[in-house]
Amino acid sequence: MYTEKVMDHFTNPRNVGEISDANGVGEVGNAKCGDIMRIYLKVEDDIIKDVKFKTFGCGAAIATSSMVTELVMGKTLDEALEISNQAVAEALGGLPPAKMHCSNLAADALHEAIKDYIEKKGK
Amino acid sequence: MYTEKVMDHFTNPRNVGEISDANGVGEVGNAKCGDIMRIYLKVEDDIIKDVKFKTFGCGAAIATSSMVTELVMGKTLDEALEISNQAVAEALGGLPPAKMHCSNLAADALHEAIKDYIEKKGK
Amino acid sequence: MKRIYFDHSATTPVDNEVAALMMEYMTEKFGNPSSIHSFGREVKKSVDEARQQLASLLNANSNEIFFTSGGTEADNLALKGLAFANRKKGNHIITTCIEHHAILHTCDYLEKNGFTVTYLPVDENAMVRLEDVKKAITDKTILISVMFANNEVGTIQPIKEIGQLAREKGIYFHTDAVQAVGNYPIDVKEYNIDLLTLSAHKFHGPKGIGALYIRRGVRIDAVQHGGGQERSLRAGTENVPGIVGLGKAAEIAQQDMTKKIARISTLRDKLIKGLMEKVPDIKLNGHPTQRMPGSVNFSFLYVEGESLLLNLDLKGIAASSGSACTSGSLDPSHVLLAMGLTHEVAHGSLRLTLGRGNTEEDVEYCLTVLPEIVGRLRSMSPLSASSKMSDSNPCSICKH
Amino acid sequence: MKRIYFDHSATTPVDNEVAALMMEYMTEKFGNPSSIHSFGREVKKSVDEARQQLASLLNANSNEIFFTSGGTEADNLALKGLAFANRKKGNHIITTCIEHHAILHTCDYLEKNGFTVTYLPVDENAMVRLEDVKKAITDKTILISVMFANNEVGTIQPIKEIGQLAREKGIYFHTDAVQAVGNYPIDVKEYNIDLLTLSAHKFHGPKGIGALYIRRGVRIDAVQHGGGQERSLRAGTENVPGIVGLGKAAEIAQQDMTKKIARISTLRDKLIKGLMEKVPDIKLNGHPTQRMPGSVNFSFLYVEGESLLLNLDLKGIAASSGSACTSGSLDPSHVLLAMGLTHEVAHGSLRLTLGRGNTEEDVEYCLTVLPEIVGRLRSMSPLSASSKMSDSNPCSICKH
Ligand SMILES: Cc1ncc(COP(=O)(O)O)c(C=O)c1O
Ligand SMILES: Cc1ncc(COP(=O)(O)O)c(C=O)c1O
Repeated sequence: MYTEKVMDHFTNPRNVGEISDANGVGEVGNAKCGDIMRIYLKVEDDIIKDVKFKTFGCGAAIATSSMVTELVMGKTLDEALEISNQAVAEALGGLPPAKMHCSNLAADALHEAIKDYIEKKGK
Repeated sequence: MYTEKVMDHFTNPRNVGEISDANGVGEVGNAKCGDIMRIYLKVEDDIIKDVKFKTFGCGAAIATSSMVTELVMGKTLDEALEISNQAVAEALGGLPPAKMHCSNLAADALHEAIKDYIEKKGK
Repeated sequence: MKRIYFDHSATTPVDNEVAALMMEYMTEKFGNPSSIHSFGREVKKSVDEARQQLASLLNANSNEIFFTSGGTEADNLALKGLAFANRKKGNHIITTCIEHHAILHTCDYLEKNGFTVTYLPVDENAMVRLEDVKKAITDKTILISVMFANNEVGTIQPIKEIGQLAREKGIYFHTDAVQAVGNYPIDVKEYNIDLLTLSAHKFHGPKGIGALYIRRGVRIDAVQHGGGQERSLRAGTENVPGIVGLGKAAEIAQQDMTKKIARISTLRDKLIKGLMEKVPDIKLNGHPTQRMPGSVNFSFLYVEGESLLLNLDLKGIAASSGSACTSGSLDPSHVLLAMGLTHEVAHGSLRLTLGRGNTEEDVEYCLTVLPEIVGRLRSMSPLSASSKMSDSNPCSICKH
Repeated sequence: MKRIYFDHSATTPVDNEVAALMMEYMTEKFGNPSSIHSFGREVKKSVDEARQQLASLLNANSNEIFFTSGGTEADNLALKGLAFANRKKGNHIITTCIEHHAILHTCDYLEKNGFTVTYLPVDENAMVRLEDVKKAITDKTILISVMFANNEVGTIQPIKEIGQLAREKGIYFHTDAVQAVGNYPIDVKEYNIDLLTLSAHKFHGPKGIGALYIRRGVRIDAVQHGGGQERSLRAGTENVPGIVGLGKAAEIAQQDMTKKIARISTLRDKLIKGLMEKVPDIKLNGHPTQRMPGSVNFSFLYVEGESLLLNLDLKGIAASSGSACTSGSLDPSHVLLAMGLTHEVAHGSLRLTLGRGNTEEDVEYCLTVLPEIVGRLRSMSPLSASSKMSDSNPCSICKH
């Protein structure tokens, strides 16, 4: 069902947890699908210095959350904004078709977190 | 499917053949069912001295033909007329339900043969 | 690695004795029972014997048993066959919100073909209320279909009482007893059952074979057309190995059933008690006492079922879940929603169904690994006792 | 006693390799392919492999294969599924007088539900005429269903030509290839086939499993409702042992098929020639050359089929007959009547169908005992060359 990479990220998820002094937090997902993803960012000089996640969801939701944190760690915000859900799925070697629309929202959560950071900064 | 008695009469039919100087011959059956039975009688003093049959038909048709000849050999015509298809089936230990209406006509053929004898005699 | 099978509601291993018998009917006694030669006659006899074995399990007569390709086909045959045969008497059917899709989707089909279907709600234990059945009856009602035991939460319905009510009102009563037959005692006469669905693979018989019990005198239309097999009610060359396998499985099921039920119930209760003690924030789904001997179903708040399932699988335990992710659909289990669970809680459900082969050690092993898994998943979850866990959740089926 | 099986059109023994594989999927790899744990995943993979093995036998794609419980179910699904899905396009179906009852009785059902069916006649060799197909087409025609090879007399129809005609006219084409698949080469693409029915037990696979090939792009309605199995076209827990057995049987059938056909055809021709030489007043039924490799069917004038059959059975030879007595019906084989045989001649028919396990010795033994049996039965028959053998015989099906 899942690729080896998905199972690796599912069983050993990277960057799980919260950042107490996060300056950007994003959450997406809905209860219908059974997936809720929250991303915490610590941004300094437009660079993602730290990122963590908390996810309620299936194997794909956890693996995509983990993967997206690995992909953006140390990246600039512009680079991070270019990462799509599709790209996350590809980095995992693909997801089952049924999981593509619903449990593959980690990039959206990341974008929400960046938006949150930008909004907070603007104030 | 068939009782042992049916199989016995089917594999070793009694009184197969024709009687060249028969004084009563009866035939019943129809092609739809695939059964045609012909009974030959040699009657003397209202007693069945000899009886033979020829049958085109299934196992039940052959066995009932054989059985009816055994049942009437040496009987008076009145006694013979009392033998029904049902009685023949019973003498064989029963027949499968599907065979009761169609392949169990040997007594009818016998009665036709007796009728033929009586008609011929009457002339 | 240790492999523990806790998914007996999904399917069960075929009993060795059953499988050995089936082998014989594949390679040696391979005739077609419609053939009149010796190869055919020998298997026809065996088919008749299997019919008798199964009838005996249900306290039915062997001429009331009709073999089908499984539970789904038997459900289709029961509902469509009875509905179309009684079209002139009425067009109303009563069933429940928590039936298997084999019933619900057949009802969809019947609704598109001139019938009206009432889907009864259930209480928080997934129990149908006799009162609701009574109220739903109209003078157009021809059939009531209520499952014997639910496949997700194990709740056993008041079949005898519903059957009696139906009998009094002159309405036919069908029960989908796929989960119960072979695992729980059933007496079709005592329970006033007119039609009953069963499936062999749920009680250590083979997949691809089931049966419909039809009480003598109840007339239904055939659904699958062709040769005159099964007294013209179900055409198609008989699946002889499947049929003799089903017969043998029925015979084995009947042996010491009470003992087997007692043993499995003890394991079930140990697992339930252990989990309640070791894991906070969990909710037992299904009736506390009126439940199938092997059935355990919990909602683990704040976590999602599929990830529970996968983690258990990595530890060698096979289980099942009512989460949408498991089924590939958008909504979680219609059964859990009908019981009033929120989507989030329903998504966190885990079904562990015990069977004949399970041991105390299996239960203990599960009690070691499962709490740890739940803890780990909760530590990654954004949800907790303090976060809001609510959504509106009308039963997606009852919206009909 | 010697036992010779000459009834391969009725059913065949399961190949030992196939049966051994099935055993494994009953007791060890017993999971439900819908389950996401390891027990489920391992069998899902095997089901996919079996689909590929079967697709390869037909030159189809594996996603064009839908497993059913047998040939009868696949015939029902093909005809009903296609008819109801295309109701808006038209309501006319064309088939033949010599189809299996799985097709004919499904057509009866469709006629009662708003469809019109034309039953094509056949010539004296049981061959459908392309001209007749052409003439039967109307602007309401949505489906043509013609069997690949007849189960009673073995005649192989001009499937490729009918398929091409249907394709040109934009009409769907189904063929019931239950007798042919696994025993005769079929290429669904070359033959322009849209839907094809097959059944495992006719080519050394298990009973209770079959499949419908549906060309990609052809849409049909489901007939059996329930879970989402077989991409929602055929609900019900997959018969995994049956499916892997069917896959394996397909793989084995494909190996050296040409050689096997040549060997069996040689035995068949030896039997035909031997009987013609040894028994007077017999008539070969079916096409002299366009016939299935193992198919022998004779009418023995003046005798009845069941009594031939029983006598052969007593000598250890299993055969079959088109006589009414064999089937428990009133009329003899509708196929033989459609070919123009009189009732009496049809009643005297005997079918001997050869298969993989038969040998020269089997044929020789049959050539020793059968002439003797015919002679003995003829000596008891009131019919003979001099007696009239005639009755009117319109095809009882074409009277529709
Ligand atoms: C309650 C219930 N009904 C019907 C079915 C369908 O039975 P089968 O899988 O034999 O088609 C199942 C199992 O899948 C079930 O649990
Ligand atoms: C031509 C034909 N079609 C359909 C069937 C029905 O197949 P099954 O016995 O698998 O239901 C058969 C065999 O019985 C057959 O010979």
